[in-house]
Amino acid sequence: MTRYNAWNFLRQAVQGHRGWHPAWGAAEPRRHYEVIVVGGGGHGLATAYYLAKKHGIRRVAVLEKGWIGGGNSGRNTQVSRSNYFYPVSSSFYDHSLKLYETLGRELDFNVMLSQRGLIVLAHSEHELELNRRWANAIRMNGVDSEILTPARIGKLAPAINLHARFPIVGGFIQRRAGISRHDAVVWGYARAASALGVDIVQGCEVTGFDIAGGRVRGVHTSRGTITADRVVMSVAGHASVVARLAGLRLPITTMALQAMVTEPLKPVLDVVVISAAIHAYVSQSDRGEIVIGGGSDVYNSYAQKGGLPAMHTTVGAVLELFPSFSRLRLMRQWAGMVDVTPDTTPIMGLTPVEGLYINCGWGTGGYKAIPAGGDTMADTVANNRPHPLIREFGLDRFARGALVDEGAAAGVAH
Amino acid sequence: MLEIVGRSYARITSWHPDRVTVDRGVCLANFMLPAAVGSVSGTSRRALCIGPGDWLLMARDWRELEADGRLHSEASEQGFALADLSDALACFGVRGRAARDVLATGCGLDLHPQSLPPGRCARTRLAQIPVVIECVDVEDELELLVARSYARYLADWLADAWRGASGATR
Amino acid sequence: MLRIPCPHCGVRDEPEFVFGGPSHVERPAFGVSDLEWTDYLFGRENPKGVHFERWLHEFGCGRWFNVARDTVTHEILATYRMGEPKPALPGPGGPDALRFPVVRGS
Amino acid sequence: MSAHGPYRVARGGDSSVDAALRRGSPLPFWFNGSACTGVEGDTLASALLANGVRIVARSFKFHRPRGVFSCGVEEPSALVQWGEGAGATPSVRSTLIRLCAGLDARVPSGWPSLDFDVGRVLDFTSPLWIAGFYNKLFKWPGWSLYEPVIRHLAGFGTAPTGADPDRYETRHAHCDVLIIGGGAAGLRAAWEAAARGARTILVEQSSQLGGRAGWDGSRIDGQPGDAWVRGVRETLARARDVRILTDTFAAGHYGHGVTTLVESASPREGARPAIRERYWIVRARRLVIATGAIEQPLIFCNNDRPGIMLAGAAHAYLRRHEVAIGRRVVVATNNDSAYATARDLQAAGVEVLAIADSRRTIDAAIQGQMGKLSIPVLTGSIPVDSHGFGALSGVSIGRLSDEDRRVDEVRQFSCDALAVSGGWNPSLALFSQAGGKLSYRSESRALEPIDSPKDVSVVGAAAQPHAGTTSSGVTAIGVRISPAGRSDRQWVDLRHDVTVADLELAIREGYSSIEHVKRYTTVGMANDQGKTSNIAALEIVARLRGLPVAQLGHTTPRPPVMPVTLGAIAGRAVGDQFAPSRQLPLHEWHVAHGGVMEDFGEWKRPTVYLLPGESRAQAIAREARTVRTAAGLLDGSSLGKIEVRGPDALAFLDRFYINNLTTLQPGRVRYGIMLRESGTILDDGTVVMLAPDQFLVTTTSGNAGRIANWLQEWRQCEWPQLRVACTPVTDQWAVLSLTGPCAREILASVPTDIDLSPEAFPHLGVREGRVLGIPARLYRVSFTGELGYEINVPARSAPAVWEALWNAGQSRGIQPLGIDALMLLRMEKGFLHIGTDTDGTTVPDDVGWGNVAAAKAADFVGKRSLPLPEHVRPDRLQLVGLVGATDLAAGAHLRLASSHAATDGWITSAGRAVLSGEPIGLALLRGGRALTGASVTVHDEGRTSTARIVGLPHFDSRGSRMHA
Ligand SMILES: Cc1cc2nc3c(=O)[nH]c(=O)nc-3n(C[C@H](O)[C@H](O)[C@H](O)COP(=O)(O)OP(=O)(O)OC[C@H]3O[C@@H](n4cnc5c(N)ncnc54)[C@H](O)[C@@H]3O)c2cc1C
Ligand SMILES: NC(=O)c1ccc[n+]([C@@H]2O[C@H](COP(=O)([O-])OP(=O)(O)OC[C@H]3O[C@@H](n4cnc5c(N)ncnc54)[C@H](O)[C@@H]3O)[C@@H](O)[C@H]2O)c1
Ligand SMILES: Cc1cc2nc3c(=O)[nH]c(=O)nc-3n(C[C@H](O)[C@H](O)[C@H](O)COP(=O)(O)O)c2cc1C
Ligand SMILES: [Zn+2]
Repeated sequence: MTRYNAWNFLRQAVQGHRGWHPAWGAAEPRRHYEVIVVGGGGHGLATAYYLAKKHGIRRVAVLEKGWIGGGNSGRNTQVSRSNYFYPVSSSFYDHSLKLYETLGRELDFNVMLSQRGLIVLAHSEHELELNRRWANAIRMNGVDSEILTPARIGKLAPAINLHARFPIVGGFIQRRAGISRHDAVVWGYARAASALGVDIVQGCEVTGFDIAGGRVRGVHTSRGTITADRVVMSVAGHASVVARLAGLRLPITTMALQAMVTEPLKPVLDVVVISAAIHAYVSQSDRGEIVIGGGSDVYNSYAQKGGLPAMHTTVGAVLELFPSFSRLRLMRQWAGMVDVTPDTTPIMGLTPVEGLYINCGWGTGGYKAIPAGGDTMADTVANNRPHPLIREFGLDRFARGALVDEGAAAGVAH
Repeated sequence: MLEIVGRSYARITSWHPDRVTVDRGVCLANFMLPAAVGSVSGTSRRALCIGPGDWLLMARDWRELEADGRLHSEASEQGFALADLSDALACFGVRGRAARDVLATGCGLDLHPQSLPPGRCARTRLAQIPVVIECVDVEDELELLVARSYARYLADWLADAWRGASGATR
Repeated sequence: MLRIPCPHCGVRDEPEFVFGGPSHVERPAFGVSDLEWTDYLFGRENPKGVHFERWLHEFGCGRWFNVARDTVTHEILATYRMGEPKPALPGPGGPDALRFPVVRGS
Repeated sequence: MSAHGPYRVARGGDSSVDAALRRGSPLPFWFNGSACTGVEGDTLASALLANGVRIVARSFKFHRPRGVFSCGVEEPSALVQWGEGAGATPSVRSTLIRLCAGLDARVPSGWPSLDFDVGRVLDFTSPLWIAGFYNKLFKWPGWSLYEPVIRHLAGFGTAPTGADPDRYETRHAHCDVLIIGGGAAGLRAAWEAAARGARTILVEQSSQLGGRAGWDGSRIDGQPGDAWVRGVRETLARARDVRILTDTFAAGHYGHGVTTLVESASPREGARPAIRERYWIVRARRLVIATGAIEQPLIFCNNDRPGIMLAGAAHAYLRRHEVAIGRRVVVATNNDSAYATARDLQAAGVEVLAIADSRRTIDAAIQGQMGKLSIPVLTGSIPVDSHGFGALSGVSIGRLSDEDRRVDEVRQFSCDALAVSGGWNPSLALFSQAGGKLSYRSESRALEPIDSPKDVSVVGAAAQPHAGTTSSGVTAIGVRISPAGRSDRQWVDLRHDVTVADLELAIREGYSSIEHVKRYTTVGMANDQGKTSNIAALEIVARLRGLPVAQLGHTTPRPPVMPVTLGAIAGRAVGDQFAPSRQLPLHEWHVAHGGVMEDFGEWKRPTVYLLPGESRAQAIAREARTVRTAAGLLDGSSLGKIEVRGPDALAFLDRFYINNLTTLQPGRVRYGIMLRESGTILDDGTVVMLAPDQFLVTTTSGNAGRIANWLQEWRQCEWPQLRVACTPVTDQWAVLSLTGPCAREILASVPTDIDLSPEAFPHLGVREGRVLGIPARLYRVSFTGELGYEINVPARSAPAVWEALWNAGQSRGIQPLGIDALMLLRMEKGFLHIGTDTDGTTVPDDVGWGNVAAAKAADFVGKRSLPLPEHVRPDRLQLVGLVGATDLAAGAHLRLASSHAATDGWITSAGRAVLSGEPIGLALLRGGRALTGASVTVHDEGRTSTARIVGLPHFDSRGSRMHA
């Protein structure tokens, strides 16, 4: 692997960039692996990477039915934050953000993490109190947060309209939060995993599991049967479909969540802005598009396209916050299939089938969790017990009623 | 656009599970309650079917509506809940050739006279709020019934919509 | 945008309706185990294909009713009143997809 | 040539040209600060070409000079910005701007000037800006160092600086047939639909119907194209239920027959249009796609120079605007369509030096025609390079050999324009969004429709891109990519400056799926969404991977087809109309008396009434004190109210509340709590029993609609056998809440037939009667802890009753009560506020209602969830009272002395005790009920203080005041 640095880059530039190697090997699946990871999204690839890197398990394959990153990891709005309400969430997501902070160098791939700060807006006194509760919770969890007056918000985001139909009465900021480049995260993990010997098999759909005596023995795929000692399901929107192949019924609803971008412009917005009350979040990408997200369509959908009403609500909300964006033009809209749990907290860990592990339920907010998701899943698989950070995220919590209801507590989930 | 004031309204809802969908019309205190959702019976004292087993009644005043208490007694005898909504609803008349076009700036219902001819009504969504639209006597005459607390919002919305109707894009 | 044929009002736009989740889910008797009860609360079929679900025509007749919808194409294969049985649907992705043996996770 | 620009030609070709042009009315305009003149009917692009302005833009990465490349939506280069301040509009395609006098267009790139841009140095370091360079670089010391520079270099144009001065509107529509595209094919479809009497809408994005047939000189049904178009237009204008929308483009298809359109006003000098853009949402039974095709470029070295233009565009500028794209022109093509361009240019007096055609054989008739015009045809030839520092000064044409893999025999032509045609690709984005499938066909080198969904059809050039132009015999389209020259100088995506070398690198590095290629190189991701680059990219990637093109699939043509103004999408739902608002029956009174009206969901409610010179905190304290000492009057009309009637009404309601309702008597009211099935608290409110079969349920203001739906859901779906009807009556009844020790005296001094004595009308009693002669329902309930009456009167009578109470109360010190003071009073009394003292995880026991729920034998919604292990843990968060050493703030967190947890709970409500001024609050605290008397540390924004845990309520624990 040629390292990515200025020296190598210049050398290549002089030679017309002809000497670069494939970022990841194009692999034909082998007959057997120690671990098979189903799903080549960020979580699956990161799991494979950490298995190889931290646990020395290198006979690992990532099976992706399409192209890696073609799921939600390649279609999200790139927001990373760790301002969660409950300590169990907060410590997990802050672990993730910390991994993000050094990820570019760790993977030798610039993921363009931009810790530009993220503001959560409050539109009423009541919401402000909830924000204060939330912001204080974050601090108690050892994560940075700062309550803002409307004037401060106006300074940080001059284009914002404080006197909207639902006026902005305050908010809070997590300064370490921000955005990074989603495709780069996917490719960076793939390249680093591949360099450690992981097979990345694209165009390989898992169609069934080989389960005998309550233990997983392998998977059936569109490219034949592959045996494995352990299997991780990391398929986000398809979690219910794939889990059902193993006889499991999940507490998951798959919905379409859309996002959109305007035509690119010169910098006008230097922070990420979220309004939970009117369902919109906005940032500007490094290429200059205004990246807009909102609420999901609230019914089951595997369509990978969003509905018109949700788009209208979102655009309306963005213009309430930023009236000067009215003359900008929408360039593209798309959607992903998000795997929503009843408590908006992920499902990670062991399953009733021995050797089969699950990582799903990220809903609208699992991009920020990719490094920690991969790290803790790899550890869980290697040691066959949940990593301490994800003990509360197990599938078994539902039967106990032990929900970690971030949505109910904080009212936001991205 | 004008607000029509002074009328009395009531809502009649069947509490019978088997009558939730009433197949034939019902007669209460001389009100013919039509069975089909969207149909209207009567003229100034009239009944609008807004759902299965669910009607809005209106009349010039409460006495006319109530028919000397007959409505109340006949309703409870036959298994219908009667609620006085005279103070709960506001009514706007929207008239003229542009009426349907004005409403079409905020309502996804098919407002073509074929679909909403005189003597028909529809409960639907206009300007993000629930309304009952009724085409009264002639094609160009529509009435909107809306919860009173929204009246001011809807009046402003309609006024603004009319302003837009006078200016085409070109 | 979904255009949903309400059994009482005819075809209307999606924003007139409220989605109510899967239909034909039976509420278990009070005495069931925690596992069965929480499966009723949280377990979801979430099929890729035909989904039987209920909707409320909030901005219209105020009725809840059933819809059979393909979750991939959003094609609405049937709507029927509350209390009526599931219709038989032709073609792949129909009831077959739901005949899969369901083992509950814990 | 003419005064309207040096490149304006005499009326060219035959007289059938429907030139949009009316000579004689010159229009002065500004381009980048220089004065120019065009004529009516011009687009900005045609006027610039007429004026000989060649360089109209600088490219995104390399700052290379660029010229007008097309004449339509596909334009990748000639984007401008116009307007200033709040009215600024970035990234407008100059090919779509209808010229008007005084237009001031600017190109926000190029420094010091567009013609001489120092940024051009980047072009000479182009290998540094290869695809994905940012992934390989800038990791040290950190991206944050480089990011501002990269951000600054990227992007194009500047955002407006204020609220949009223009107005937009939504328009809903329904039809039987919606036809997209007003060319010959679309017109014919509209004509047929109209003849069948169908409700028809025809949409054309340009200002003129007819499409290419309107000007290209073709004949339809034996008539000249433009005459045929006029005829059909007139027929359609007479038809009933046919709507023709020009200047309107179809933006996206959203399933279930729903298509969105954007109709634009034409710009007029000075004046703002009444509506700038109208956003149509059309529901159509049938969709006809007649969107035509978009011409594709040829790929060769330096194929991006100003002066190189699509041949069809060159033809259109000539025939529609009487503008020649140059004086000495070379034409290069891989299909028949460009020959008409050559022919008409020649006829207009432009020197056509040669036509290069990448096919080895061409149609004999065309060959003959060109021979007659003495235009040399170089078959089997393709441009390999272009020359010139700024604009084009020459091209090199090479002869293809070795099965198009090499060129030999390169010839130079010195020319000022090159018209290129790489064949036509159908515009099928809408078709694809409507569920249609596309596949690459090698004969046409285009993505063609292969599988139409029912109710969608494709006609005209959109179905068969080359049908109209390929006359006979030769149907295949020749190669469009030159095999010679440096790949890093061959542009694929002009807008994003993506070259063949970028694609090569992507494939070399294993980004081999076309989706990876797109994301790695950003080909097709710019403003034009690859309208002139996606097809070439597919072909190049297929060649590099050694696969048939069709096997690669294609990227997804997402909405919108062309960028849509955000304001148009929002329509009028901005500002006050962003969301509906509801007014209380006494709205005016509140405003007139200093009420600060704030948002509570859709409702506007008075939070506090400010007296002159008073702070908010002072006012709240004053109002609250008045309630404890005299009386306050509150407009509680927004409370949700649902009438529940029928023989089974009581049984029905009993299934929702954790309280046992079966013991409720007529004339009594009871407070109750409702749960979700998961056992968490959904809402609270009162149940009023008016008669054995008649109840009134109240809900919190924000939840009224949700609870009404909730009741209906259970009624209709789960318990259809129950005989009960629910009717929302929130708006019928105003609720005037009179509360305080003087409440009875005040009410008694207003004429009423109700016996108010405590014996006749005790706490939690309900009486119907008359107040001021108005029929009223009175409930003795209290949310403040004081004696209280909720006086329910029909909404229209509310002002009269309110005034009467107000006047009657004057002598006793009555004051209006706002929500904030109410919240303080109820907090002091330990009454719950759902959503403040509870969240989506709170179960009844957490807030002290566990025993009530446990005592109820009958089933109710949520009951089965209460004994789940998690819900009975002793260390759950429990509601307690707090007394602070200093002021407490809602949202502060708590930590117990011995605790290792990050947090042990938080303050849900806080304030100062109304009479004593002591800091008090309510909190959810881990295992809190067992800790009365202990102290906790309070953490708020890094500051800490202490508080003591106390039992509830803080005030009048015996309840004697409200029972008074
Ligand atoms: C519009 C949008 C905006 C979002 N914004 C944010 C945000 O701002 N911040 C944030 O943190 N999160 C955000 N998210 C959520 C985030 O994108 C996801 O939670 C995250 O990407 C999930 O990663 P994953 O690896 O689990 O899933 P994915 O990236 O979806 O990967 C799953 C993969 O599994 C593959 N697969 C499925 N079935 C099979 C099979 N049978 N065999 C083989 N492979 C299979 C799929 O093809 C897919 O590639 C957003 C999501 C969307 C849709
Ligand atoms: N079909 C016929 O009857 C017939 C007969 C003889 C010749 N022809 C020739 O065939 C050729 C093709 O005709 P055609 O009508 O298919 O194509 P065309 O290019 O002439 O017309 C397509 C029209 O669709 C419009 N359009 C494209 N996308 C749009 C969108 N998203 N929204 C709104 N409008 C959009 C374009 O502005 C254009 O006017 C022409 O040269 C014509 O002369 C056709
Ligand atoms: C943060 C972000 C920025 C994007 N910016 C662009 C863009 O500038 N141009 C573009 O065409 N698409 C952009 N996209 C959208 C992608 O083209 C694409 O729509 C998305 O990855 C979903 O894939 P699909 O549309 O092919 O299904 C962006 C996507 C994301 C997540
Ligand atoms: Zn209905």
